[in-house]
Amino acid sequence: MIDVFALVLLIGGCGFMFAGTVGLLRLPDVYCRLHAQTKADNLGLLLICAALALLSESLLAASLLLLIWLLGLVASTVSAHLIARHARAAERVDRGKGR
Amino acid sequence: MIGTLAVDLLLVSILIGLAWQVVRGRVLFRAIVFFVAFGLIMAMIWGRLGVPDLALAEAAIGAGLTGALMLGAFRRLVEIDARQAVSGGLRPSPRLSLLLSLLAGLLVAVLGLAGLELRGGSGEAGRAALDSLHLTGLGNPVSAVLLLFRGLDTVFEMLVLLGAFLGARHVAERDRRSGAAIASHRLPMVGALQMTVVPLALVVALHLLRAGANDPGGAFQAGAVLAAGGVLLTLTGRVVPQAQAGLLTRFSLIFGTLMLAGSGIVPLIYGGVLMAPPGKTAIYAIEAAMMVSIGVTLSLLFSASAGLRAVRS
Amino acid sequence: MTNALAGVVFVPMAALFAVILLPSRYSRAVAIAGLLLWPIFLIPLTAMVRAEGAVTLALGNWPVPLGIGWRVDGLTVVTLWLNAAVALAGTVRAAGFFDPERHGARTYWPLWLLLVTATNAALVSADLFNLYVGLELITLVSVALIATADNVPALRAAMRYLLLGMLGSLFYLLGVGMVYGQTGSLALAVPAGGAALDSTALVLMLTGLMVKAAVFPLHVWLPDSYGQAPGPVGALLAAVAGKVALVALWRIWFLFAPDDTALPWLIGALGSAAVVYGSLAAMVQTRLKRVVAYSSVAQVGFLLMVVPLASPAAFQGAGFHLLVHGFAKAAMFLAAANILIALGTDAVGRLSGLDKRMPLEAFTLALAGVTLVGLPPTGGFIGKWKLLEVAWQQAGWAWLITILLSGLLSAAYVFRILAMTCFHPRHSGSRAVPRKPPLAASLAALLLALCGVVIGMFPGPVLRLLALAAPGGVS
Amino acid sequence: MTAELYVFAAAAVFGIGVHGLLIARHLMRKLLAVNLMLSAVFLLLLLFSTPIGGKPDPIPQALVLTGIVIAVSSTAFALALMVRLFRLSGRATLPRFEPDDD
Repeated sequence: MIDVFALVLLIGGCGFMFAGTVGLLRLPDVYCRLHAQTKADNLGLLLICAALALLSESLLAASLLLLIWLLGLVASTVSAHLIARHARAAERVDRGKGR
Repeated sequence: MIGTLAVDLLLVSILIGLAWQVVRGRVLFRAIVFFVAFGLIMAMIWGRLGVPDLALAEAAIGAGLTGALMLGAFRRLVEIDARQAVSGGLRPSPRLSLLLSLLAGLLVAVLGLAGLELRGGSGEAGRAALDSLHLTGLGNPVSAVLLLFRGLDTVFEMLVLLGAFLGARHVAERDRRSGAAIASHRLPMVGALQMTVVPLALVVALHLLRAGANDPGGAFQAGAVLAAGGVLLTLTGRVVPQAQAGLLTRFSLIFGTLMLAGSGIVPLIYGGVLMAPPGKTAIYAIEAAMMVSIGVTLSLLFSASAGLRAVRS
Repeated sequence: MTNALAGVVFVPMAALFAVILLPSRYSRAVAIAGLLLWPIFLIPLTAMVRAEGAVTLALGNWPVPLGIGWRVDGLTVVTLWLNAAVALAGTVRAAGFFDPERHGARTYWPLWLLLVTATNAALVSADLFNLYVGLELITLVSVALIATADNVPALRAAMRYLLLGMLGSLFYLLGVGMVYGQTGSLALAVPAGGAALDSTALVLMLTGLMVKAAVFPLHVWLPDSYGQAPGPVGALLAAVAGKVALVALWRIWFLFAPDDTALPWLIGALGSAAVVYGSLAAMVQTRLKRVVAYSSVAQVGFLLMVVPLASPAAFQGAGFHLLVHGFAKAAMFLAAANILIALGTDAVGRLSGLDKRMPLEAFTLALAGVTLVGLPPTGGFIGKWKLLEVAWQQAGWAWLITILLSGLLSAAYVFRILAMTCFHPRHSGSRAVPRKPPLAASLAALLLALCGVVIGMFPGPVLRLLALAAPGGVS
Repeated sequence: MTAELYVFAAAAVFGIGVHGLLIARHLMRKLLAVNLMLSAVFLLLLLFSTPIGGKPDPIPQALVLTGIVIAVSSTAFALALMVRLFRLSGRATLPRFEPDDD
């Protein structure tokens, strides 16, 4: 029963990851790509971590997986923020040049 | 069986594809990023081959720190002269070099297969290491080899790191950058990142250090994680490069080597054996000292400076 | 015995730590103290080797395939003495010019001591992988020391050296991996059971070492590196640190050489080519330091003759030549660097009248030059004579011709310099020496050159030591 | 089977590294290429040893770990050298090798 549930979560996680990657490759500009990448991947990572936590044998392993997800969250949030910030600044510079 | 083969094939093809991108990608910056990805795939391959110690080292040192060092150097080039920094990319029409590299690849393939044929040796030293493991009090044979059986290698490996730092410092010394790093640690998001990641890096490093005695991990991996924290602090301008190093910094550069070599020499005073194995507590102390040295040296290598000073926020 | 051996490696290392920790005004004094202290440990070691032959030690008492072994034989002792002398002379020379408050003193002295430590450690190591780590350290520190010259040609030379050195170690490491796979041991000793080593692994290791030892045609990094390095650095690299890879090559060859291949011929041919190419190139160089650097290419080729001539007597001769050449070459580098600083140039064409302007340097160049050529009574004669004898006995005519050629060609480039410095009518330039080197700096070079001559007059003890160093220990 | 597969992977990466070394002018590219070759050699180093009791031999693991640290040290120093060279000469490339350039 748990196995089936975990499998569903895994497949769902992979689906979100896949969607995020497609978004990264196909969407038109930086902001959209960031949007797709971070949101979809965070969810995908959560589902995969959850699936692995269900399959794991100890509480320690499960909490480590939670930690992994949280770290992923921190990393993607900050990097998305910084990239967006940089893109905005670059835009402003470009506009200032009268482009 | 088919499943693992599929995983192997997938890893290998990604590895080769990334290597190709590192070499042939048009944009230098991207080539570096691809190299980091290459390192991560290498780490997965080490894991796949059943050597988690190397997986950790590759991820932390081979991919993480080498990548950070390369990106840092790249940024410095761009700061000096953005246009020249990326000029002189690839030679055009590399037909001859393709042929040569094909030959080199074939040669290595033949060598590699010959090497596979040759093995079947007993692995005498490896067997001896596993047999003597119980004498050391350690559970991880790789740590035992690094610290005890082949401790002298590790002493000189630490000296290589020190030499690289001294050399880098010497050439960078007359090269004080004009602008300091952007103090991005004042941005709320980056500040929050620091508050989370730096303490966590410390915790992870200590965990790796403690685990190294019996499980995958050890001073090198821990030191690299510690250095990652140092790199983050440097990048965000939380610490700034200094032209002169205080006694504490200089001491931490050699702390690990001093402890490792010192523990090897001290027995001589009592008429003992050179590089005799220390007790388990001493091993932890030595490893901790090595972690500090590795972390400090790698952080300083990244900032290419003699020392670092914290900036009050 | 353990104490003496430990002192050889760990005393320079301790001096290195002290230099890093103490305030920089003590750096020079501590460096000199360390370099005076460690040779003291060489005295009992030498006595022991003379009494007992090769001395071995298993570190940590781990039985050898598991742990790392050290091994000291006559050749090691001789090379260690050479390292002691050249490092000390180089230190005196550097200290004479070095302003301790100058930028870089904080890094120069530690690097210098690191080079001495690494050289000693690599020389006593009897383990293939430990040797790799030692050679990597030597390469890295050598490159760092060359880069201390801090100008574009020096940095380019350093970069080229580093890249090629990394490639060389790649091959060596691959060979070591094969050896371990085959024998399960990394010891630099005949594999248990006497099984022959796979020749692929041997060739890989030799290739790597040939890059590091600058064997023609893998020498391309050498002339620029040695030519651009600061004087003492060039001296130590050319005399000892750069020769460690060659010594390792000898040892590996004599331990693992296959019986019936064309390999010795090939290596001998490379050596002959190096002798001819290096000497000819030395003849046409316009700068003194580069003449000396190209002469190193030729001398490495000459020292390779021991591979095809494989015999204890040839080994003895080559070891002797290594020592004498080290003295002469270091002396020439130091003298050339003194001239460069004093006159602001070391262009060969500007050296006329040097015997009047800088008599000590001119004398040093003459003595060292004659030693390199191999004229009696200098030490250069004895090594060459030994090798000639062996070549004659073995009817190795090709090698005989190479050895003779080596003498003749080196005479050509040495006498070109001497003719310019001593016999060339002084051109209108004044006698003035813009920046006279300190007396200690001149004497350091002269003493090294004298060592090369004196050893030729009293070769007995050294030859006896080297006779104990029968190839790789299998006498 | 797995070992052979990874030997081929190492050979391919090594060949690509050689290719990179030959076609690259920028020193950073050359360093990247050398690092690829080093990775290939490390992989082979482990593959050349015989597993003991089903587990990889610890000795080559330690050797590779040492090798990785040496590689990162050399790379770090080479990068510093490159930056200094760039500062002084304005080029991050080495001129074509000329034996007699002064």
